[in-house]
Amino acid sequence: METGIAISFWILAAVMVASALAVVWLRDIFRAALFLVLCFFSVAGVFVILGADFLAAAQVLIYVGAIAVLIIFAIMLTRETQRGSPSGRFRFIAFLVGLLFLVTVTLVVVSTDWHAITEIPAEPTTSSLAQALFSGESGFVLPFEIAAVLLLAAIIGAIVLVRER
Amino acid sequence: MAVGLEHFLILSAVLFSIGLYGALAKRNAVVILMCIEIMLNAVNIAMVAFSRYGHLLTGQVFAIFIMVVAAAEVVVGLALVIAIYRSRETVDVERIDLMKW
Amino acid sequence: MGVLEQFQHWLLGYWPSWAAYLVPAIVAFLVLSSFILLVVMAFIYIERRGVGRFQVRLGPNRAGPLGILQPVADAIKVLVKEDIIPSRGDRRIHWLAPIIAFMPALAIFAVIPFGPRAIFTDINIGILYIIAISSLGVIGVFMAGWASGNKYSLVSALRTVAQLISYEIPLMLSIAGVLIISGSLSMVSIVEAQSIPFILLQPLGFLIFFVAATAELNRTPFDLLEAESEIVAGYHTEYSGMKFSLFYLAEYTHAFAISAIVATLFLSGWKGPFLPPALWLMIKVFLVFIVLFWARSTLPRLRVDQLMGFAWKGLFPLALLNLFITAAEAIIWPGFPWQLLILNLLIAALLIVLWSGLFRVAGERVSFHRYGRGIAKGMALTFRHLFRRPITVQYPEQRLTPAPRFRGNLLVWDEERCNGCRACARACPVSIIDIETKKGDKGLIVETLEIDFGRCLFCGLCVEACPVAALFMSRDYEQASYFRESLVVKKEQFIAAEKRPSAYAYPDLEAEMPPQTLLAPPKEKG
Amino acid sequence: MPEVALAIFLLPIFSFVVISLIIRPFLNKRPQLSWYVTIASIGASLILSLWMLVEVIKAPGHVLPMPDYQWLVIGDTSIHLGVMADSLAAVMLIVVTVVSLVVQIYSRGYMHGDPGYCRYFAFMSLFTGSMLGLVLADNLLFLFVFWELVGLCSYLLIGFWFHRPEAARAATKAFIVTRIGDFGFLAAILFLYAKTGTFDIGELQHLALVGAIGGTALTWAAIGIFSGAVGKSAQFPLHTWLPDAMEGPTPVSALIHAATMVAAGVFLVARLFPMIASSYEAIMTVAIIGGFTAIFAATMGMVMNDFKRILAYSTISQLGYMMLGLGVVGVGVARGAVALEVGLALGVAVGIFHLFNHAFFKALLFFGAGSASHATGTFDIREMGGLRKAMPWTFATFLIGSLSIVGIWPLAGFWGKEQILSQAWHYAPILFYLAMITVFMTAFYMFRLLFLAFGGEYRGGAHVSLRESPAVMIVPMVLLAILSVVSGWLPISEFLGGESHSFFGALASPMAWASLLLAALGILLAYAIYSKKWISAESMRRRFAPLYTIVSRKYWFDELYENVFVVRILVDGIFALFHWFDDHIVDGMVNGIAGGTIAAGREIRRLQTGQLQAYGLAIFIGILAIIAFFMIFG
Amino acid sequence: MLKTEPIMINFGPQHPSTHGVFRMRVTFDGEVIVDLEPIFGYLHRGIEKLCESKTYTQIIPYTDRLDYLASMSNNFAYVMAVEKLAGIEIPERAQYLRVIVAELQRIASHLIAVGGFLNDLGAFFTPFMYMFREREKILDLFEMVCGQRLTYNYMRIGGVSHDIPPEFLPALKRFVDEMPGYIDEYDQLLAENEIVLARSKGVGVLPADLAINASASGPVLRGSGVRWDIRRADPYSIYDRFEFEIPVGKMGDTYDRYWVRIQEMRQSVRIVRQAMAELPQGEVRAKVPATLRPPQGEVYARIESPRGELGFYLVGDDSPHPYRFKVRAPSLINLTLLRDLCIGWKLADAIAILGSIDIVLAEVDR
Repeated sequence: METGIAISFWILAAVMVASALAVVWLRDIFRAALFLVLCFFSVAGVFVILGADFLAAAQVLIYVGAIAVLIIFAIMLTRETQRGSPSGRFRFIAFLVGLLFLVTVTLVVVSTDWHAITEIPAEPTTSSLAQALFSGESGFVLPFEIAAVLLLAAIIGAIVLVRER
Repeated sequence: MAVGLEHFLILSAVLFSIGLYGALAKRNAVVILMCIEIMLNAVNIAMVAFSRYGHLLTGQVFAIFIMVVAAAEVVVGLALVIAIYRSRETVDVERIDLMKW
Repeated sequence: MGVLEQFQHWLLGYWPSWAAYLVPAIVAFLVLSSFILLVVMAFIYIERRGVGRFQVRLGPNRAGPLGILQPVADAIKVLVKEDIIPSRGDRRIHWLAPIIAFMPALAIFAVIPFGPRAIFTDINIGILYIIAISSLGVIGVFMAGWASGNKYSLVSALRTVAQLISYEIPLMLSIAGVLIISGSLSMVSIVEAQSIPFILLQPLGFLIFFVAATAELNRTPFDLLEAESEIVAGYHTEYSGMKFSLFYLAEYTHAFAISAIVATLFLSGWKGPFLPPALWLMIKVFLVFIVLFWARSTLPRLRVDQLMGFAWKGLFPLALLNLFITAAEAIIWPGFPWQLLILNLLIAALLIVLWSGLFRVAGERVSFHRYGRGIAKGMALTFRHLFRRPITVQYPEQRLTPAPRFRGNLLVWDEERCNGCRACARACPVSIIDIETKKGDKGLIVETLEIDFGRCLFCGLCVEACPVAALFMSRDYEQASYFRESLVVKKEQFIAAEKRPSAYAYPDLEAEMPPQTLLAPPKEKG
Repeated sequence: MPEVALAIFLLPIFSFVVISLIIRPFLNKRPQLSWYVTIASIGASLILSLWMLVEVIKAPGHVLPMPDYQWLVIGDTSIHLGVMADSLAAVMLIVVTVVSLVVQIYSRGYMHGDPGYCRYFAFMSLFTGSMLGLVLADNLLFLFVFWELVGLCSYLLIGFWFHRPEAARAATKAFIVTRIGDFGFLAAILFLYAKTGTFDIGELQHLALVGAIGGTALTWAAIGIFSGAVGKSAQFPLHTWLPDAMEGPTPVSALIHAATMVAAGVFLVARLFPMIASSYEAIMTVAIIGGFTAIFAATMGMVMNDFKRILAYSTISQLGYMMLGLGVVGVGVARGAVALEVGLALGVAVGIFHLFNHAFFKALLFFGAGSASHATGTFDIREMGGLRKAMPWTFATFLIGSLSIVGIWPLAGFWGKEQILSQAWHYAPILFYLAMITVFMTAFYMFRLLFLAFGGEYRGGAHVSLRESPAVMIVPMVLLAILSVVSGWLPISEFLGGESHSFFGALASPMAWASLLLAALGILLAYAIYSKKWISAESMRRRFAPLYTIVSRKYWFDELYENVFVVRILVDGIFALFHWFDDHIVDGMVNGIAGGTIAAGREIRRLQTGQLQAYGLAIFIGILAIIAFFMIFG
Repeated sequence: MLKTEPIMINFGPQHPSTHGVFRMRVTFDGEVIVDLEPIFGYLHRGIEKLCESKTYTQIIPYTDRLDYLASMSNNFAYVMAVEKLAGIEIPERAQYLRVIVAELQRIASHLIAVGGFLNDLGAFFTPFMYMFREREKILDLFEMVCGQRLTYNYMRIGGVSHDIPPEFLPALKRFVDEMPGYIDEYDQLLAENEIVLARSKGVGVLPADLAINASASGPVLRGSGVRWDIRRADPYSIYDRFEFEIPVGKMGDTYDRYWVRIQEMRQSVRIVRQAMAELPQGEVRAKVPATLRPPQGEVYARIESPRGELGFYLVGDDSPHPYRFKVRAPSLINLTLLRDLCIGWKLADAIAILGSIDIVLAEVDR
């Protein structure tokens, strides 16, 4: 079981990083969007490895089903006349900042010991997640409601913005 | 060798920095939004990794809320991009710079 | 614990762990996919025959006994066809699109329980997995629309995606209703929870799911995709050959998947009195599919904006209401006793009446104001037609005898009687008859007679004009040839032709002519 | 008895109220009513004063005990006001009421037909009321109120014909100059109140004598009070307003600028004499200023050509004499040459006695001037002449007045002046010599005026018909003439506590002879120059040209005050400074701040490039910096 | 602002949903039709010029090919015109036969029109197939009578070419008895079908005044509520003997036109039933000289064809060939309304409206 997880982790990680780079590197936006979908899929795969199956399904449903579609819609609606997505003036500085950020974070990660518990949590997460979300006192009911209101506001905002007068 | 918490954190860091580079370097607004999505996903991975290696479900709950916020953010972001495209016929971020002195 | 897991555990003992998991999985996958393909073939055949029968016609019966091999014939035809790749489009995405479109339909079967333990993998987020995967099809449609590079397929791809997305929401909400009752996401537990099939407990939920599912499949009232009257053939205009067949296959596999889901969610899956569970499932699946193409053959197509309006203003609110009602019932009667059945039916009827009252179509409130009775009557009529004898005949084998006076397409010339008077030539409106005569001993002898049947109107005026009844219309109607010249019939051919004159212009001949085969022969009594 | 005292000064004020609130607005068609009301009220006051005089004479020590009433209670301090009915007050009452009554009678003729008739008599009665109040007040604050009221009335009456710009300007000038003096007076009052906690004159005198108030403090208070007197009596530094005050109608000048108001200053010094005398420096300044003002004003009087201005300078000179009288006696007391009690009474007697006499003959002279201008239509003596024949009564009364002021023996002027001279001789010999020269000058300019106005031929425009003034003006002149002669003989000096002297004994002292000789010399010189013209005025003027120009330009004091003080120092100096300060410092600061922010804003906004990614970059660089910081410093 | 310029799409001659070779140049603004320009003429064969060189009898087959879905009424109108020009009286039996055949032809034509219209709404051929079944029965009858199923060439100047065979009447009787049942079936299938109503109710409304001004005729005119049927307004041949109503629509929208056609089928069955009952015996064809030479003059005869007022204008000049042969084609005139009806609607509606106007390109292009 261990080696299985390790192998699949490395594969998924490789795919994810490769697709992320593709999204950033490619000139043709539509292909970039497709690679983004691939990246979302590999993230869902990682969630499965981490035992968060409900989250994996939710990830596929929300990101691939909704957000990727939305992005593709946006690409279609704002059909770019000049080709694809050239990189702007801050290429080098941004690359530098990204690299620096990566180095610092890895340093931090490596240096602190996380005293992580390694054995695999067995039971499926759906019911326990629901418990966490909705149970009375310790639950996250209020944030849940606020998230709902946030979504409502976002939707109405978007409609008003995009509605043709 | 076995896959520890560090692996996931480093993976999410790599992903985050790629997204960061994209968001800061790219000129097309839609690609910027895509890169922001990648950054949010990176954070999600880290959250779920913490919940798995810390045996505490709050990580996943946070991941869900991050997803909600990400969705809302994309919706409004894209609405803005389309509205800008309609009025100024461009999504090149460098040419959308009216908010200056 | 599905059969597959048991097999894997058993195998663990012998092979290395990764092999023990991987090989059975692949084998099971192959078995499952081939089974699916077979069923899909059956679906295609049933649909074509069924629709034919609904339309009082025979339907394909040429290929193989009763036309069973028709889908195979189609497959072969499609495979043989040349596979066009549009130059302006994006080649790789064009190639990838059908696979992405086909993959989700196939992936759904991983969690469909064919029996209590006959399930590929019983993951506990079964139905959520299905919804997630089904929302993938959208990406495939986008890729197809985009990659084919032509304006119309892009616009229709956008329209189809809009339709898929707006119907995905009522689909999910109606499933939520079922989940509240079953209490778990896993498909197997849903089926076990169905002591009373959920179609009875959740009538409104079932209705919404079914209508949304037909929209997902792009069929009947919502088949805006290949609406001939609109943008040609939608996003797969540029596809041909193998890629088009993949799309076609994807559509039917998705139909099979949806009917399987309907069966498991609402018709209590494999449960049935005595037949083996898998058979029960397949029976229910076929039943659902029949209803699908039954609707397809009766209902006309909704316009794009009505379609969208129906989704957002019709199904979505109803699904929400259904969810609230089920939630309320879950709190008040946690055990879901069977009496709920009546209550739910009542509520469903009430809701449909109320909600359809809101609908208004240009002018007075017409559609649905009589809560869909019109559609039901239409469906009943087509159903009745199932039991009527098809009026089409197997042409080459069965031939219809034309009427005695039938004006066939070649003339019958009686050389003896003809006196070369050229009356027929004069009478012909398009003057295609040219006769040369030379003086013979007792009158004119027809030397050459050429009639250009390429331009003949078969009006029969020449026959009427012939004073000596030397010219007859013939009774056969199969004269066809590849070259125009061959249509010019010379004298010798007339003489040589096998004469089957018709009784046109000669009423007296009608008696001995064979009677006309009438579609509706007069009743014997008079 | 207290009601009588109050009534004396309330009656004229009541008449003012009646005139201004009832007659002026409603009965303006019959203005004479206001004259009758004024005459009635002042007449009543005169009778009551006389009755009070009799009471005071009978009262032991010439002081009537008077109750005081509570006026103001502010917090824990309460201010009581009452009336001092002593000999000094009684004498002053008599002077004021008599002269005022005579002036009102004279004014009826003078002001006949003037549109502001009621307004004139209202102000006159208000003035008389407040003058009487001033005299009777026993409380410094109460006195100061009447002091200001009197100043106000002088302003209103000088500027009576306010449509004439010179009158308006003269009124304001008078008001401001007296104000400067009053400022010192008020400061002194408050200073004294701060020191002693009371305003009552009696208590203050007692404390001053006992020495409760510190030496220098007392000196400063005394000088403050004296400055009020200098302002009001037009002494040396603040004298410029009186000659210009002649713009007002002549009866006003007669009453206010001859007899009463200007005398208020001398009365004040007399009233507070014990306190002032107890400080040597203060009394010395009084004496010096008095002596100097006398000779100073006299020199200017010699060169004036305007009838009333000559009389104005003569008034200043005579007031200088009174101050001198008070001053020298005070010096004697301060030096201890005289016993305290006797000295104090003597000083008051000397000063007030001359004031008493001066009031009558100066009013008379002004009446003469009034009737002369009434006839000739002008005040310029060079255009007069030969009025002797046309206006015999006016000439006669004027001659008596002149003789009296010059100090010829039996007349009133001689007695007062002689006492002052003898005291001056005793205590301040230098001032005595100045005084003697002033006697000569007084005689010279009075008779110059007499010969120029009444002697020789009429030099005015031909068309004016010279006629004697009407009876209503002549009768008061005759009355005053009589008083000018008789007032000297009254035992006022003894009544006030001074030395008594016999009628003929005075001639015995060589002092008297010297002054008489000098007076005769002055008259002879004037006779020579202006009547007989033996010496031509022109040649005299040429010979003493520089001296003449200095004096005729009134020592440039007016220019000094207007140009130097007002314009150069105040306007260009201090105010300019303020102006500069306001412009540059205060505004500077405000504008400076605004300008600074705008400049800063222009620079900083360059940071906002409008590029979203630039901002993103900045944020992340910041985050990296923070992380690095924590990494390094743990 | 980003101005979205309207796209112009060509619904070319070979588009599946246009009835024959007819092209529409449609300009869209988004979904809504802004302008529509019908282009026809692809099927122009110059029949009118051609017939000027033909004898009057030879012209009859050409009239079959004018409106090939209602050839009988074409013949009927032409033959009436010639008889009127030549002043020929035709026997009673021929009159009745002509009426029976014309009304059957009307039913057949309406069946095709309604079937096509529903197919355009996307009903996937099922109603189309049912209606074709009924049409086959009528074609069998015509085959019985004149030997052809489409181009009948049945009528002759002075009457009809043949008398009806003996088995014609029983078959006709069965058809006439069953037909109302089938029409009820169509109503059950379609009249209240919500989706049909949604697609056709209130779509492409043709106001009555516009219809009259555009001189529309037939079901298109009656759909807008104008009660104008030549059989009743200007009764030709023996139509005045039968009594039948003229169905009229209320709103003048696509649905009303469909409803009018269905009701007309019922009325035609009534007429055929009455004609069958009164069918007299006797001659079917008057004596007419072989080469007819109608006198000089002009004539205009019109009948109520399934698509509207079909008129023939003939100018005779004593010669066997007509000097001028002009056809007043109702489809062409109804087609001119297409543009006004479609503007403001969507593409799918335009197809439905075209179906409801029911044009036959052969008649339009001639």
